[in-house]
Amino acid sequence: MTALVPDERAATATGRPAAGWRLLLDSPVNVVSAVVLLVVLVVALLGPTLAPYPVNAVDVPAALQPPSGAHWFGTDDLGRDVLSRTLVATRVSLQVALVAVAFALVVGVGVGIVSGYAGGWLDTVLMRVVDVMFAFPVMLLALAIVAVLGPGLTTTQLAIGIVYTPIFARVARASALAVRVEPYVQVSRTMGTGHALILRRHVLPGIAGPVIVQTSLSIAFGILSEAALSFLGLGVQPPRPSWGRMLFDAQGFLAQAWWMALFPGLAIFVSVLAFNLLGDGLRDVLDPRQRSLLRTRRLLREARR
Amino acid sequence: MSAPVLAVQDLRVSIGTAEIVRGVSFAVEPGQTLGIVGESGSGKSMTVLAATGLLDAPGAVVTGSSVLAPAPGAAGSPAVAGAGAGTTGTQLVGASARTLRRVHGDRVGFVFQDPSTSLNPVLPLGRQIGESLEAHRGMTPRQARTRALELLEAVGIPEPAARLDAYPHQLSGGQRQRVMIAVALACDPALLIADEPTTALDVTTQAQIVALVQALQHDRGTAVVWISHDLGLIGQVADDVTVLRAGEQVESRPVLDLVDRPQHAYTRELLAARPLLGQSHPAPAYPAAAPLLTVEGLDVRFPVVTPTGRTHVHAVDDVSFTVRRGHTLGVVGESGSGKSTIAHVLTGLVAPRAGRVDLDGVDVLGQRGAALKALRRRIAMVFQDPFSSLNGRSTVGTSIAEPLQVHGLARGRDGVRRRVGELLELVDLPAGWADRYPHELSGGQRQRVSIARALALEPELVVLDESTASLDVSIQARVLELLARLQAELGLTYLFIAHDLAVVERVSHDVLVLQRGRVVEQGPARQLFADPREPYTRALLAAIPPVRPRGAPEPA
Amino acid sequence: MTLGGVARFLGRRLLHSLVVLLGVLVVVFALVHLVPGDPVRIALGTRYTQESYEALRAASGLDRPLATQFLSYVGNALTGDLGVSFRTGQPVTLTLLDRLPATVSLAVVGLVVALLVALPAGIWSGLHEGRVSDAIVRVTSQAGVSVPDFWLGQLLIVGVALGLGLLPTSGYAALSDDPVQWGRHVALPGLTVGLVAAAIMTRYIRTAVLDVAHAGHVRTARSKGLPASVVMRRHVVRNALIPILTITGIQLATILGGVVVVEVVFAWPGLGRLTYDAVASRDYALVQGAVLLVAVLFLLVNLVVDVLYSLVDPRIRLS
Amino acid sequence: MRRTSRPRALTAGLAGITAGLLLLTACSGGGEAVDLDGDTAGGASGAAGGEATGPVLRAAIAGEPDQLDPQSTSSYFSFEVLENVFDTLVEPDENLEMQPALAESWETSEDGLTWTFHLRDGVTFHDGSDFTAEDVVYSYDRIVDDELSNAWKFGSVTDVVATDDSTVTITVSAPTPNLLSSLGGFKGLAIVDQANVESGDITTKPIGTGPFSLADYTPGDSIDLVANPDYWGGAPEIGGVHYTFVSEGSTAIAALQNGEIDWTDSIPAQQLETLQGAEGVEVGVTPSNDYWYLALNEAKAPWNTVAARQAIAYAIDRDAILQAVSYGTAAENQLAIPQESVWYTEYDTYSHDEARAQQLLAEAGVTGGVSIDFLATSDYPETVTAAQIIASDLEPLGITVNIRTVDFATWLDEQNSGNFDLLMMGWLGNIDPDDFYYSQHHTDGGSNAQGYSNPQVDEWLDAARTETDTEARKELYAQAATTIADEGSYIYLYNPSVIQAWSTDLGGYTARSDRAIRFRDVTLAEG
Repeated sequence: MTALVPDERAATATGRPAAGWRLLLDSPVNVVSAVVLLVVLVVALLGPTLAPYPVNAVDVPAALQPPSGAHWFGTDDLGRDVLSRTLVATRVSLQVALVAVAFALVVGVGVGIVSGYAGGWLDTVLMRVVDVMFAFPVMLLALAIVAVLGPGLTTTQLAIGIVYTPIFARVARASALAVRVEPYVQVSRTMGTGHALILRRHVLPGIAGPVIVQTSLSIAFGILSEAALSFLGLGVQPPRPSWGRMLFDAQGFLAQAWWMALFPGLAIFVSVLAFNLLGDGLRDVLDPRQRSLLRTRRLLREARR
Repeated sequence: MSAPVLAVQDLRVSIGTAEIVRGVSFAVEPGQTLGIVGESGSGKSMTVLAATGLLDAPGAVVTGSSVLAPAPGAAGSPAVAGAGAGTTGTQLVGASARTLRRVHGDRVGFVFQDPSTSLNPVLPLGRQIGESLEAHRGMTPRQARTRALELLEAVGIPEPAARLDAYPHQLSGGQRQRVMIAVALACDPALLIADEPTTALDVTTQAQIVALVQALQHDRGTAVVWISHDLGLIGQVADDVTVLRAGEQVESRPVLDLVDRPQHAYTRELLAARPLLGQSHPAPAYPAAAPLLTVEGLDVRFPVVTPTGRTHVHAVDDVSFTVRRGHTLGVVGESGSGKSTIAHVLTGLVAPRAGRVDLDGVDVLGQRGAALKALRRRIAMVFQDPFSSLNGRSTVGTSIAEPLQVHGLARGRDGVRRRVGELLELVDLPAGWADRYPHELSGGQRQRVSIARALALEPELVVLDESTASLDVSIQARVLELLARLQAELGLTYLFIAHDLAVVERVSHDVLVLQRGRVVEQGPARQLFADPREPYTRALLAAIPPVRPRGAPEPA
Repeated sequence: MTLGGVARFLGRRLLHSLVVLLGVLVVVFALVHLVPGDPVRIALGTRYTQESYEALRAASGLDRPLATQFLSYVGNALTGDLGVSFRTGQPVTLTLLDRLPATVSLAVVGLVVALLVALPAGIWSGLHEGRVSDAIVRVTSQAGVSVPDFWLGQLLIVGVALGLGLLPTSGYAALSDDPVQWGRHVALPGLTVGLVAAAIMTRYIRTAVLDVAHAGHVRTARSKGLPASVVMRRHVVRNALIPILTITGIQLATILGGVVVVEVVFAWPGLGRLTYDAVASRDYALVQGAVLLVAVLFLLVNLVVDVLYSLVDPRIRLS
Repeated sequence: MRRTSRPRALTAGLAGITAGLLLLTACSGGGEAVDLDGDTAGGASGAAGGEATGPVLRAAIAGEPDQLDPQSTSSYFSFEVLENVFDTLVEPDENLEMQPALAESWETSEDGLTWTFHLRDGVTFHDGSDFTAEDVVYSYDRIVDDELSNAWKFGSVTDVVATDDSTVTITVSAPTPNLLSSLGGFKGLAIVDQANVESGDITTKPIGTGPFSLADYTPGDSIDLVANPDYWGGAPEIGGVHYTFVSEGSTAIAALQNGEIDWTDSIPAQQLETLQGAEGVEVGVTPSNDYWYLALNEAKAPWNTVAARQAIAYAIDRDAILQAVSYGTAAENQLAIPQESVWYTEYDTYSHDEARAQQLLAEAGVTGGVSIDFLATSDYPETVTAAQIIASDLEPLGITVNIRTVDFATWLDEQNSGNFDLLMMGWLGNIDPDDFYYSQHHTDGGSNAQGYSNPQVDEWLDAARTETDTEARKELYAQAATTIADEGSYIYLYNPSVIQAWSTDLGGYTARSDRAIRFRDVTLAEG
């Protein structure tokens, strides 16, 4: 097999190349999304204390008031402060997304690695199961699961978790397959290194990049799915505030109270966008081809300075 | 000395602060071939692409001058200030996209390295050839099609009429490169740029392409700039040679002067490092050594899944050979000959359909469990690509230490560190580099780490699968010396797999020639190289560029 | 044009789809049987006697072993009989087919809107990588992906329908009956579905075009001095069409499944809303039927994409 | 919950709950489903009607009927249509007094055990067949034998006999002053045509004796009625009615304002004031005789004590609930029967008094830290809204309310199995005081899910059932009602209003408190 001439890759003999995270913060977009994410996380943690009004305090005479000095986001049909409820809802929306994605990550990546690394009939069987799961559109499958197990927080987490498992399985399998054929893994096998060590030292770090990117994107879509399920009245149940549920309640008041719909939707949009942008940023840093591109751009910028 | 087709003066290319090309000048006359040779990272491709205005690297700044001679009898092309004496050619450096478009394809043709990606997979070949004719010669599609047919014939494509409507995936690598040449020469350009055109091809196909280009050049008087890393090939095709190193022009001389009286030390080193047939042989090994490895009737078949169904590839077909302890068996063959598959069977990566493999009395294929693990210690393997045979995320020390941990060959953390240090020094690398990461080392240094890792197993047999093929000629020479020293000191037995016969001759005591999975010929290296019995072996040997350029007579 | 190549390719894809369909049937069948509590009792609500309980249980065959139930379910499903809705007493298949035109028309309108936006934007930004216009397209498409479609629907209702009073806030008119009214009613939901889908597709199309633009044969095309438009049209876009085709197929299938929330916001009487109401009223036969129908549509769309794929890509047509 | 066979009355009673409850569909769009076009098997050409002659009234209702068989459907949307297609023996007028309909006159025997109805002659079904006493017997026997949702109304009926073609005698086991309101209260006991039932066409092509006959029914899209020229009460003025299903309030309002429809009741309370000012539109808001209540599960401590229940009654902020749920359109009422009814009794003991509530809780031995499982249902958004208000009202008393929102079928299961602490629901379609109180508060009343038992109240209710003198009967119900409210068996909240709006071109139409939608006497000016 004639060898291709190694392309003009100058072996940089001195110093480690710019570390991943420094490259990440190069682009302003990533910085902004990281800051927004930080804010969202802080609000999720300290939500209740930040809220100017008690979340479930009903004050019907003060219902449906537009945004004002007292109520920055106005009040809803029961007179509750929309700003406070949006802040407190951050926690539940994030919690559902994180738990669901964690479930999908563990199960999905487990399945993906086993079928990608082991291969053979196990791979075909697992992948057929994944294909079946993919045949069901995300929303409908989640709906069906919630219908069977009843609405509520735990079932929503489980439904979203189940629905996102196949995506992780495919990402993990694809990268595991790619890593398995890498010479440095084959050398380990020829040296008699056990599967456990190969998986731990070579396969897992090898698939870390794509899986991290997928995690960030899935959290974004997890938030969207929770909001959608709650919007359909099947996710988080009242009086516990959740963005989706607030939009569901706002549906009847679109004519009179636009603010009931605008602000919770905005909160969903901002947090989902932040996770999406970070996902993209991570992809650029973790994908070798993109990383060298970023490094040359960094060189160019230093040249111009 | 007629007027040059392309005259390049003090060409410089820089990206940001890094200056890739540092002042290169050359010229090429009609009917002449200029060879540009340099190792990886020398900037040879970038130089030519910058000179012809095809460079699209982001942020690249090109300075200097590159003037292309006007077409004979063409209307006065824009007068170029400061061009060569009296010539009114086209200045390509800094030219507008429109000017470059008028010149590309019409006055300058290009052939690139990788035939599998250079042609549009969804466009019939006839259209791809005819395109530049329609753009530059204003031909109608029908006229362009007939011209394309003639071109296909000219480049030696079998039944050209049927091939007009075929697609690239229906041709072999060599045929695709021939179509590339047809594309480049469609408008009968004055200059042909060939950027490593044969590097991706087998030796025999490479020879045919070289012959084709020379014939076409002879008929059409085209000037050719041939870029390659292979000094031997350049010696065969070029009239004049420019040697580049790290973007600098080291030497530019007619080819014979260069080979016989190299001025620059680097050129001398390149020439010396070139493995040439009949020049060097391995140190003699103990002739009566007992056979270490015996392989009988080895047969391997691979299932291949294509979009349209499953087919089988018969990779190894009834191969038998033996390797004596302390000796090196060279395994030679073109791509697809099954030489790597044999290596994978020996190291347990692939399970054969049939055949027996015996390592000093142990049945290699029959072992299970602990015995299998012990066997793995006795056969080590070094892969081809230095960049992917080391895990980028682990330090050099960790990689070398892995076999030590797996087989418990060193006690405790410092025991391992000490052993790793010893192994690094064994392959002429400083022990301190154990904490470095692979991307901090050059290709040659990484290959030495791979060898150190293989030696950590204290193996008896080392399988080297194209281990030096990816290295530059100079570095390859030093690694081969290291292997020879290790064989002498440690009495190692090598199975050396390669496609470069000169390299095989230099290291092998015995040689095995493979073609499409079957053994063509096998025997002591000296006798096989001196008097090859099989026609295929003879063809392989003939395809290697001669030591002396164009068979010129020996200097006085 | 060897038919052999295409036939084998499609044969394999068809077999694959059938295996997946069987899997889908198993999952859908299991759905009902996972219901906590007894589906019969839930079906009857509370006004029943012991005798009518037993009668319905026998009639619906719930007392037979699971395997036979599954086989009869599959048998019936293949003949188009998906059982009877507990709530309305109507055959499920009828109700589903009743609602199919609304969802399909909304999905198609959504896809058309998506293509009209995503194709030019995706291709343009793919061809002008790194430029300002590319950055703008990337950020807006990124934003589009992050917008919850039901929220976008509500904003459109507040802004366009209520604010400008241009279009109806909800409701439906069948295309066959009254095209003008259909057009007015499908505008806002179609836009909602289309814009979100456009954002997703723009990103994929941009990557597809980028990958092709960096391919070797594009450099060859440029080396022939061809006009930029020819290089773009014949060498970049034409190759990018194949991945774009796949993206469009997947997106149509995703829209079909994902319109639930948009249909709820606009009271659009499609499959999504039907499923939502069925879930809200525990009408399991209907939920089962709807999920199965959409999954089958999903597979059909993928199969059609494969057929187009084999026609467009010579590497399959002539392998 | 294992089902054991129970006396017919109780089983019938159970059926009653569903009928009663399901009729109540809050007009703010409960579980509605707008369907779409597509001519399916259901589409039928009108049996008797052809093209409507004269103007067609376009009415938009909030949801699609699940089926058109009056005796087995329990969806209010169905009755909005069937009101104009079928007749009952007798029917209520504007102030819910029973007037002759298919029965021209009737008399009861001395002992009140036999009722003889003299039927109107010359009445024909829409398919031309004659209406006879046999049809009445068939209709009622079908309800009882098939155990349809209104079978419980025949609880005290022992026999229904057609003595001759135009006379029907009904014998009862005990005097039942509310027999007339049971037989004619709503079209659930309509007189149907045997052939139409047995052919199964009744669910999609019903045939009645009413002012309009069914012309066309395209599921998911619309239902068309056409005037019945030979109607016994005189042919209707208008040519026909075109029902469409519009669940989205803002769409219905917009359609009414720009003249696309003539009448609608799909109006969310919060969008009412946008209509009030609009020109060319008339709004009808009349209190209905439905009522909404809270009930505490007396099987669970501390709610088995009166003091604890009264504490809750004082703790809740009725005005807030009323405003949030009905935007001021409902009438507050601490008893069940609305002011407009002749059986109304004045009662306003409770008020929003946190201190009193605290004191009563202490009296009941509740030291705080109590949690309440509030059973709400997503099918009726009022329950979810009120629950959140009550949760915030009870919090200062140290009571945490966990709101459980389930679909209606599960809600019924949970209620009947006593799996709740506090629930909110509404009753509808009650005309006679016995409908309001007996089944809900009598110790062995079929709908006594809260487990209230007071022998004195039982005595009053049993006596009132057979008391023929109206004044005495009124007195008995007043005593029973006030005791029920005092002891907190139900904490009554309000009577919701019927909210409808129609174009000024529509004449002679009034919104009725029993929610019946009658178009037979209306006129429609050519728009």
